Amino acid sequence: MSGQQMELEAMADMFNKMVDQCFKKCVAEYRESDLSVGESTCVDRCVHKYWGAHQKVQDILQKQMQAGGPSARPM
Amino acid sequence: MSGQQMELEAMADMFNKMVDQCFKKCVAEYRESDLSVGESTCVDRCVHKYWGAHQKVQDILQKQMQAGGPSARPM
Amino acid sequence: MSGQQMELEAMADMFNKMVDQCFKKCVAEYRESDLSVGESTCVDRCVHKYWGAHQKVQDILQKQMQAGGPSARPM
Amino acid sequence: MDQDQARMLAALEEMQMRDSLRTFNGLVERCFTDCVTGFRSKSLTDGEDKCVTACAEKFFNHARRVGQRFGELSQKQQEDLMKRMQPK
Amino acid sequence: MDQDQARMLAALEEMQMRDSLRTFNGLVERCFTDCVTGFRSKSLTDGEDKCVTACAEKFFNHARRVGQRFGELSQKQQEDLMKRMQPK
Amino acid sequence: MDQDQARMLAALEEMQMRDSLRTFNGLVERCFTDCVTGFRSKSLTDGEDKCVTACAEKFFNHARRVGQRFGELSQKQQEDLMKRMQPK
Repeated sequence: MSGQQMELEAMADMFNKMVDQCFKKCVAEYRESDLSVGESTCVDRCVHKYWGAHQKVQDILQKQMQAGGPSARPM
Repeated sequence: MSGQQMELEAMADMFNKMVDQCFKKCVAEYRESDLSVGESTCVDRCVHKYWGAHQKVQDILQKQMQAGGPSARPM
Repeated sequence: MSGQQMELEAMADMFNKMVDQCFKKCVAEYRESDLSVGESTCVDRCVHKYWGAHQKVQDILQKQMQAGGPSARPM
Repeated sequence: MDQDQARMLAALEEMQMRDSLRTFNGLVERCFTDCVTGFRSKSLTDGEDKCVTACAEKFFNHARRVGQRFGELSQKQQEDLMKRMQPK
Repeated sequence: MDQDQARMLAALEEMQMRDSLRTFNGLVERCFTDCVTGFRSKSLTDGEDKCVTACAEKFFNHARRVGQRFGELSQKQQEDLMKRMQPK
Repeated sequence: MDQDQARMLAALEEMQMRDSLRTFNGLVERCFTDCVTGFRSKSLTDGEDKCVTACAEKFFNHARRVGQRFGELSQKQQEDLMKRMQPK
């Protein structure tokens, strides 16, 4: 249960960071409250790229762990 | 109880962000440890404006909820 | 117990901020995955300086408390 | 629905609530950062007021869109996982 | 004072403590960011030392002032709420 | 090992796990910020892919090094504390 809850917290944290990053990268001005066509497309791609970067870093982490590298956290 | 606790956590988070934002916007250099008259005035106004922005965004959120718009969080 | 746990959380938070700050200050580009000699030296010094700043601010906080100054948090 | 499931659901609801409040506070900070740059008065100027309003509404639209895309990617990941788990 | 109130107070104290530690860590980060920019030595230089000291003291003064204004606004909000709740 | 110690250890493990996930998410954000700047496609370009890979690997190496230095400083602090506590 606790492990599942942490996974959910991490997912929520990742979602929040994604929202923030893609807003910074794709939404430039606030003259209108609707996203323009260009901004909408940018946001969609940004979400995909962020997801892709997240997957890639997970893969790298797993490789490093399998190579027996010590944890990045102090013991 | 739990709802009240969350309200308090949110308020504390908002306070911390306000402290940080107003420090960035109003305090420019560290030659002295006291706030100058100009910095003090700026900080007072910054707190009022941050509070005002917070209220305004709450109003907007309530309007959007009443209009039946779906939640900003994925379900 | 709870006080000890909070100390650990604060220490973990401080560690994370240190990791982030020193990465920003010392690691400039990503052509290679290994830290260069210059980057490694910079990181070591950065950690020492961050630790030193942390100690110094703790000392200042204690002095302010002993001087009877009111808490920085609203009551 | 047994006690474990009930507890899990309550924890989930609590977390979504916390997350919503965090997103909200982050939005206020973001829009304040971008819209409010002068401090000659205590009240938001007309320009700042309009900017914060548009920023907030735009952020909600943005977060909703991100949520939809995120949901699609999560679902696809779940489906891919199921396929790999399926016996041949 | 019953058990519920005692638990609530303990939770409040715990949260204020956590919040103070968070504010403290944020302050260290802020002052480090602004004051420490060279890494030719392990120790803080005289200039950095003075800068961090002034930054920290100034931040405490600042946070205290923000706290006072924040308290005033919170109190006013509570009073306004009471007035609206009051029977005519 | 009694119940209190067991509970303390479990809390510690939970916190280290949470902290690792937080560090991980922070790393993804950092590398995304620095490496991904164009949105003409949904997939990472070759250049972005390489940049994110190098950034992540470099961050792990960096975090490991920070962890080692941090551990040394923590240990030294503990030893200094012991010496001061020691009876003369």
